[in-house]
Amino acid sequence: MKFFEDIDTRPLLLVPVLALLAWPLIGSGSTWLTLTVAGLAMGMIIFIMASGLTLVFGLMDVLNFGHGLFIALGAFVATSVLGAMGDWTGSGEWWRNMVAVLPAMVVAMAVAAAVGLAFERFIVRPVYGQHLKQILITMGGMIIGEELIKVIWGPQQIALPLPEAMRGAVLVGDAAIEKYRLLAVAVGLAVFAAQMWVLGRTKIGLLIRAGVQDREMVESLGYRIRRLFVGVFVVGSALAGLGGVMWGLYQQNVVPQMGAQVNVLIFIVIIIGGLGSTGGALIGALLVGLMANYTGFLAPKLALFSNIALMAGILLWRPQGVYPVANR
Amino acid sequence: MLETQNLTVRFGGHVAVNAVSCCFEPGTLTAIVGPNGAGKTTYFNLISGQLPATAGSVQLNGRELTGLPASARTRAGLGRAFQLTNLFPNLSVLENVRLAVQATKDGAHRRGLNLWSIWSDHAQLTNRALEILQSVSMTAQQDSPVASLPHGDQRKLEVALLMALEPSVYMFDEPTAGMSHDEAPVILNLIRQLKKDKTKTILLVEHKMDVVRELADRIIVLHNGNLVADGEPGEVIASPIVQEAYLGKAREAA
Amino acid sequence: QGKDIKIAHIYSKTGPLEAYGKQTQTGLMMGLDYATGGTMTVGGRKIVVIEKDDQGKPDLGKNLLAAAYGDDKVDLAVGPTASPVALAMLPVAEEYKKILLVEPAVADSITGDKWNKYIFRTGRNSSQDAIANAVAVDKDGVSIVTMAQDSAFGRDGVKAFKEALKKSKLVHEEYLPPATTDFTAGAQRMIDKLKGQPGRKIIFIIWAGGNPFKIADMDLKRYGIEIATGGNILPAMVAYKQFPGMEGAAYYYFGMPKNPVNDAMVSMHYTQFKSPPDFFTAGGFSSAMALVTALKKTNGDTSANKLISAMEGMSFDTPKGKMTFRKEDHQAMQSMYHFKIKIDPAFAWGVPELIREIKPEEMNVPIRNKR
Amino acid sequence: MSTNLLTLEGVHTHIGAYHILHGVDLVVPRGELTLLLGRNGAGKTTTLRTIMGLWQASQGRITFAGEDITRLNTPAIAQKNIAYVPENMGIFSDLTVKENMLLAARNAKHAVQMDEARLQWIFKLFPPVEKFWNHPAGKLSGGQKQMLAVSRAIVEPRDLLIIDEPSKGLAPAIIQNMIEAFEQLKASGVTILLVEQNIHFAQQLGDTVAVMDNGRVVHAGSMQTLAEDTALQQSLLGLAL
Amino acid sequence: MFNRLISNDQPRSRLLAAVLIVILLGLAFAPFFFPGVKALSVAAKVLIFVVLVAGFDLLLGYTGIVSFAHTMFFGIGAYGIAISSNTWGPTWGAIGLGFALSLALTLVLSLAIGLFSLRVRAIFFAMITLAVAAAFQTLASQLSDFTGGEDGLSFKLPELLLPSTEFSDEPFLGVSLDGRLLCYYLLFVLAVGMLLSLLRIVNSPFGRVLQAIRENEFRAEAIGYRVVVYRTLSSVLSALYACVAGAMLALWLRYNGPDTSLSFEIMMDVLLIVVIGGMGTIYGAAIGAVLFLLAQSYLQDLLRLASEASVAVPLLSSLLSPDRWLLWLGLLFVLSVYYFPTGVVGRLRARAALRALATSKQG
Ligand SMILES: Nc1ncnc2c1ncn2[C@@H]1O[C@H](COP(=O)(O)OP(=O)(O)OP(=O)(O)O)[C@@H](O)[C@H]1O
Ligand SMILES: Nc1ncnc2c1ncn2[C@@H]1O[C@H](COP(=O)(O)OP(=O)(O)OP(=O)(O)O)[C@@H](O)[C@H]1O
Ligand SMILES: [Mg+2]
Ligand SMILES: [Mg+2]
Repeated sequence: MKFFEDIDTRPLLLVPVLALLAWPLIGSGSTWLTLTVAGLAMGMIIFIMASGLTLVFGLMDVLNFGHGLFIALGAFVATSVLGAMGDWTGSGEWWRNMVAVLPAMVVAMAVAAAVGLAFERFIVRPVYGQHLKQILITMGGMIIGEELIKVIWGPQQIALPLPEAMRGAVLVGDAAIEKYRLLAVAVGLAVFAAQMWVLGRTKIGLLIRAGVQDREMVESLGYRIRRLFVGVFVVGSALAGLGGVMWGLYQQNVVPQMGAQVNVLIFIVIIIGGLGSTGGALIGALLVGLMANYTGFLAPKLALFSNIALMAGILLWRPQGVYPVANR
Repeated sequence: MLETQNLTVRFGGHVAVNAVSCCFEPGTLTAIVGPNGAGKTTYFNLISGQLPATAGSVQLNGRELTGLPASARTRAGLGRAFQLTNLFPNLSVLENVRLAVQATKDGAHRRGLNLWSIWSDHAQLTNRALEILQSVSMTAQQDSPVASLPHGDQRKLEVALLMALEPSVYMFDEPTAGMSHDEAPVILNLIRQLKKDKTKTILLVEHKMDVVRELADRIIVLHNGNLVADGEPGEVIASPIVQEAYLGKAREAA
Repeated sequence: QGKDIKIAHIYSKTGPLEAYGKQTQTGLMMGLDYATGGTMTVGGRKIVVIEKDDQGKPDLGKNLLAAAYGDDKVDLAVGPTASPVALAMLPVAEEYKKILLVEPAVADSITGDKWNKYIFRTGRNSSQDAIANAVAVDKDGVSIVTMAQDSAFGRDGVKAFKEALKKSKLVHEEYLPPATTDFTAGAQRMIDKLKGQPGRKIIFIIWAGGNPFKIADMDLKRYGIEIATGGNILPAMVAYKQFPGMEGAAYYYFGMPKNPVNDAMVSMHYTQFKSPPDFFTAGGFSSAMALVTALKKTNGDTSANKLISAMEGMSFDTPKGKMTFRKEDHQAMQSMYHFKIKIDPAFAWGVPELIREIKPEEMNVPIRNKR
Repeated sequence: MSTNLLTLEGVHTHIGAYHILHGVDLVVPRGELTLLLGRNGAGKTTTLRTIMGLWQASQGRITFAGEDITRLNTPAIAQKNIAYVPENMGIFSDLTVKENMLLAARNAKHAVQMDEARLQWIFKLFPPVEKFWNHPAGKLSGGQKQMLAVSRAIVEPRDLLIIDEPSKGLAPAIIQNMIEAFEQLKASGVTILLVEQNIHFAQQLGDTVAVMDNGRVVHAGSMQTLAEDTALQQSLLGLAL
Repeated sequence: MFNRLISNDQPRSRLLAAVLIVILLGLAFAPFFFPGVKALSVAAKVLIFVVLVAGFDLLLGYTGIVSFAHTMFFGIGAYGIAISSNTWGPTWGAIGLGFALSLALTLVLSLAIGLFSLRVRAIFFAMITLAVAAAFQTLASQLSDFTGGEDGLSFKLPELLLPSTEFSDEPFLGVSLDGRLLCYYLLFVLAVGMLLSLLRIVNSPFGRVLQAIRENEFRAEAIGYRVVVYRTLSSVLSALYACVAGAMLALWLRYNGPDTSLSFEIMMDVLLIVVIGGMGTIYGAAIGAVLFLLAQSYLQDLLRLASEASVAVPLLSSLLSPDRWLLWLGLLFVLSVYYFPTGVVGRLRARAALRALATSKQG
């Protein structure tokens, strides 16, 4: 397939190389395995949260500082949905738990999408193409949204207990691999595959990138770019909602500020990825996840700065991220 | 005297300018012609420093310019007008020109690094800018923001900026493209005037053969990045390579 | 006299600690109501509470306190929610020579090296928390690893905890960045340290925000490792449901103290909100009790010197039983509660069952101000 | 059906506070090539943009194939099977040449669905389009970009081509190709509205001519009439053909 | 004469001139017009933010660089005073030394960042500064032995600036003449001086080049301006302004902590003030700072009144609750982008220009 021929494979090696470099430093094989699997899974959760932002930021060139809002929203919706399905989450059977989690995901995505629709209309639309104003107005939107979450759900933290069957770990020798992380990997891969398919096999990705550069020209070619932009924004918001559910279940509790808390992290991920490349964002997320675990184990003091150091290192190697998308 | 030696640039596998060695004497106008994509603009980019060369060197009056940034080359006396208009869109027409005047040797003392004087105290700069606008008959638009100018006027302003720099080498890249038939002569007159002052080196990229024929003292031809012909206008235009590769069937029309 | 007694309550009405601050305010108002027998007057003077929102920002809190003393002419102030805010406020009380009753900010240094004589605190300090927990888990043959935030709060807590341990063995101190969300690496280190140890193995957690209990998902049971921690607000104790049998020491849980003041508060709270009072409600209530007791002693006189001499060494009733302001550093000495988590389907959270009340006398809380 | 594919009646256009078009009347006969001439700033580009709905006419009426399109938005107008080449070429510089072409081919979902025969015809007219097929379009030379812009407009058959100064920056040989292309297109029944400064080009192609000045059409007629009347040329264009 | 003082940068709108004069007088006589601790704090904060924001405008409005690291320098300035007073005691020497050290650190860091800014794309640069600023804030709260960590540092100043120093027993016009008043006027003089000097800079030939770089960096380089040099200089200058503003903050508060001078929230406030006031105008900094800080400081009081008036309407009253003041602040962010695309200054100037056009047409 042509698609694979064009791929620059060097960034793909980053993840295994990092993992292998860490092995001798960590020493014990089982510890290494625990850390590596946990880091990769954490990367997947981060990727799900960031994937919507790569779409919106990378393709539409919208610096959406309000992305975290949709993450928080998704998580809060999940508390309500799962709270109403206590029987299903409390049961120890896999299928009953999944039946509870699936609607939570669907409803969270739907709510995030609906709010995204309004957000695009009232917050983002007037400022396409103007980064600075995007920053301000989406920050405003984020603040408003966070306050509204407090009005609806209250300012305190809400527990989001993980369904019974997803708790605990699978033991591989001496290494403990949490079950929930395995689920996260599955969901993350599904999101990744879907995005790659839509962007790689259809004209949508091209149209959006073209629309960012010269909106008038795309319209002159007969495409309703506005609708497409709305669509992408809505999808991006829905993905953030899904990310919120995953993140909330991981944390097992949610607070209104959670969106703001992950904002910087997901921006770092998509910068490493090259602003707008789905594959890049995945690599970025996995690297961030691994790096956090390895430094957390080897030198916890430095863990705080591991993301920044990682980003600086990557940008020194490739100043436009691992997969540069556009000259913006 | 401007000289390029073996000037080469490669983009991946594609050699856009291939070992071009050429000298340009003061007092002559050299026209550079060649098919689209022959490497004319790229050659200019290499000379004026917008692109780093893969190999080769650029010298002005014996001074080595290779490796210097574009701004330093401009200060050394290389002036350039761009093919695709490239101005300060939200500043006024006058301010555009004034900035170029300010960048000259006797601009605002030390070329704009003057933090503590007030710009409007430098009246001579404004006056000089107005003079230049006069010469391209654009004084009426002096306060309009550039973004609102029609295409043709933007092209004229592009030339005005070059004039304001007062370089010793003038490089024009299709200065009259998209200019109407009563506007183009204004620019062509300016170039003629420059020619009269026998100390300026002038390089002109132009596709309009009537213009080339009238103005050029010498023509060089680029083709696929190679310098393929160099000499008297009449001779070069008559050469088979120009007739076929460049003019094609347009022979009769031109 | 007849002039109103003005009290400023400066707390996080908004900001990350909004939920805590609101509990304090509820408790304060209920406490004033209870302590004055519903009259809201002491010594013939009416008590008026002015609320101010510090948003969790130290500079703002500092300005608000100055404005409260200077512009609103309050007689004394209560608050704030967060320790950094409290620390920024301390010099203001000294400048204006008026009382600041700290509740519920916990940092040791508030009644430690940053203290001045206008500062009193009804809330517990970090040391009290840590020492109580040490008393609760300290047994022969126990190996302990501490896990705390790498911040002043975490390090102070561990230090006090460590000093109070008498019998058990402290194997390792793990400090993690306060913003940690993935605890795998830290947990792995702690597992490595503990798994070879004989006897009972405990990870003691001092943490605020986040969810450090996730480490249980790494199947600590296979090495027989247990988790211990202090009390928390009810929503946070939902996570305790996963740890039946977990032990620790709490500042307050509504079901634990047995005294009339607590009974009154619990029933007042149920009537008003149809829910039990929480951690910080009790704190607010206690501060109200302290204020009214002191004002009764001075017969409504609010001059700082009178109040200070009335309050130093003063004992007063609170939902947590009797508290006493220690003369040296004005810290309220109070009971803590050794608990064990029990699962009760009637409650959304893990219910801490009282094992025993740790009386103030049992805790040797160091005096850290250089008075 | 009327013989005029496109008509403008008394069209006024404002850009911000500026009044640019002062009642433009223009007819574009079906199947012919109509030239719009005029000096810089006369309002040619503004007229084209107003037709495409990129600027709204504040007054007047624009009809295409008998239908009023004055108030339609740009995509709707383009979907009437109209192609537009703007003055600044509108190249998507981050996309490759192929991707640029693919976007212009509205009916094709993938690159392979583009009409192969038509592509070959374009490649022959404008060889660089083929040569740089997989290169980012932003890296093309000025003239190559111009070729790409025109290629995009003709990648699929359209009823009306609206083109703003296609010849600027093109080498003579290519201009010749373009003239041929337009002739072939015309022969296949396509109507063309062209703004052009290159008078040789204009002369060889134009069926009808409209000359603009100051936001109005000041002369309209056949190319032939203009070509024969030197006095008229002088007064309208400031030159003799 | 006056014209030269403002570097010939006239307000170009009579209303704007009037507003500026009102602000100047209001700040000059704030202690007398608006007595009270809170009012004076707000006025002092306006002074500090005028310097902070005007410096940022040099970078953003004039040079077109979006940086989120501005508060980092603000923090450095504030920590300079805080740490030095804390370690060496409340002496003028300590303050001077702390200030000098923080300026030096600012210079080095901003130089590094400025040089870096040319290596990467504008948007990457913005995001990188965001991360760097976040890292710096973390660092400040980690180095608790030095910076006091999350708790920050409360410190003392030389006697002269303390509220307890009374210069006269008699209050003057009802205001007691104490060290706090002196401190306020110190800030006032500093702020006015800094603002005038900045006006001078942006109206110099240098300032014009910055605008050219903002408009078209490529062309600015092509006509002979070394863009790297100008950008770096601009980012260094702007950082120094922020550093001074930080020092002013520390002097006024006698406290500093990570939340107070380094938080991302402040960065957002600064951005918003620039936009409300009008980018690339310097005067906008003053107007924006006044508007924003008044809104921020009194919004809760205002909402309290509003929610009391609307108790009858349940949902509205919960939205109008003073606890939800941030909601309205967020709305302010959104609305100011909607209705002031060119800021207050831009709006007033456009209005004046239209009027002039109308009268010149008539005349
Ligand atoms: N940055 C670049 N990367 C890759 N290829 C480039 C780059 N710049 C120019 N080229 C290629 O180099 C060749 C020469 O381009 P150049 O712009 O110099 O042509 P030109 O002679 O000026 O043509 P025209 O007459 O159309 O302006 C073209 O084929 C172009 O695609
Ligand atoms: N964005 C704008 N804002 C204000 N005025 C504008 C704007 N665009 C164009 N104009 C004005 O409209 C008039 C007509 O411009 P237009 O671009 O239509 O001319 P044109 O005939 O295409 O000229 P050219 O041959 O130079 O391309 C000019 O006077 C121009 O200044
Ligand atoms: Mg060229
Ligand atoms: Mg035009």
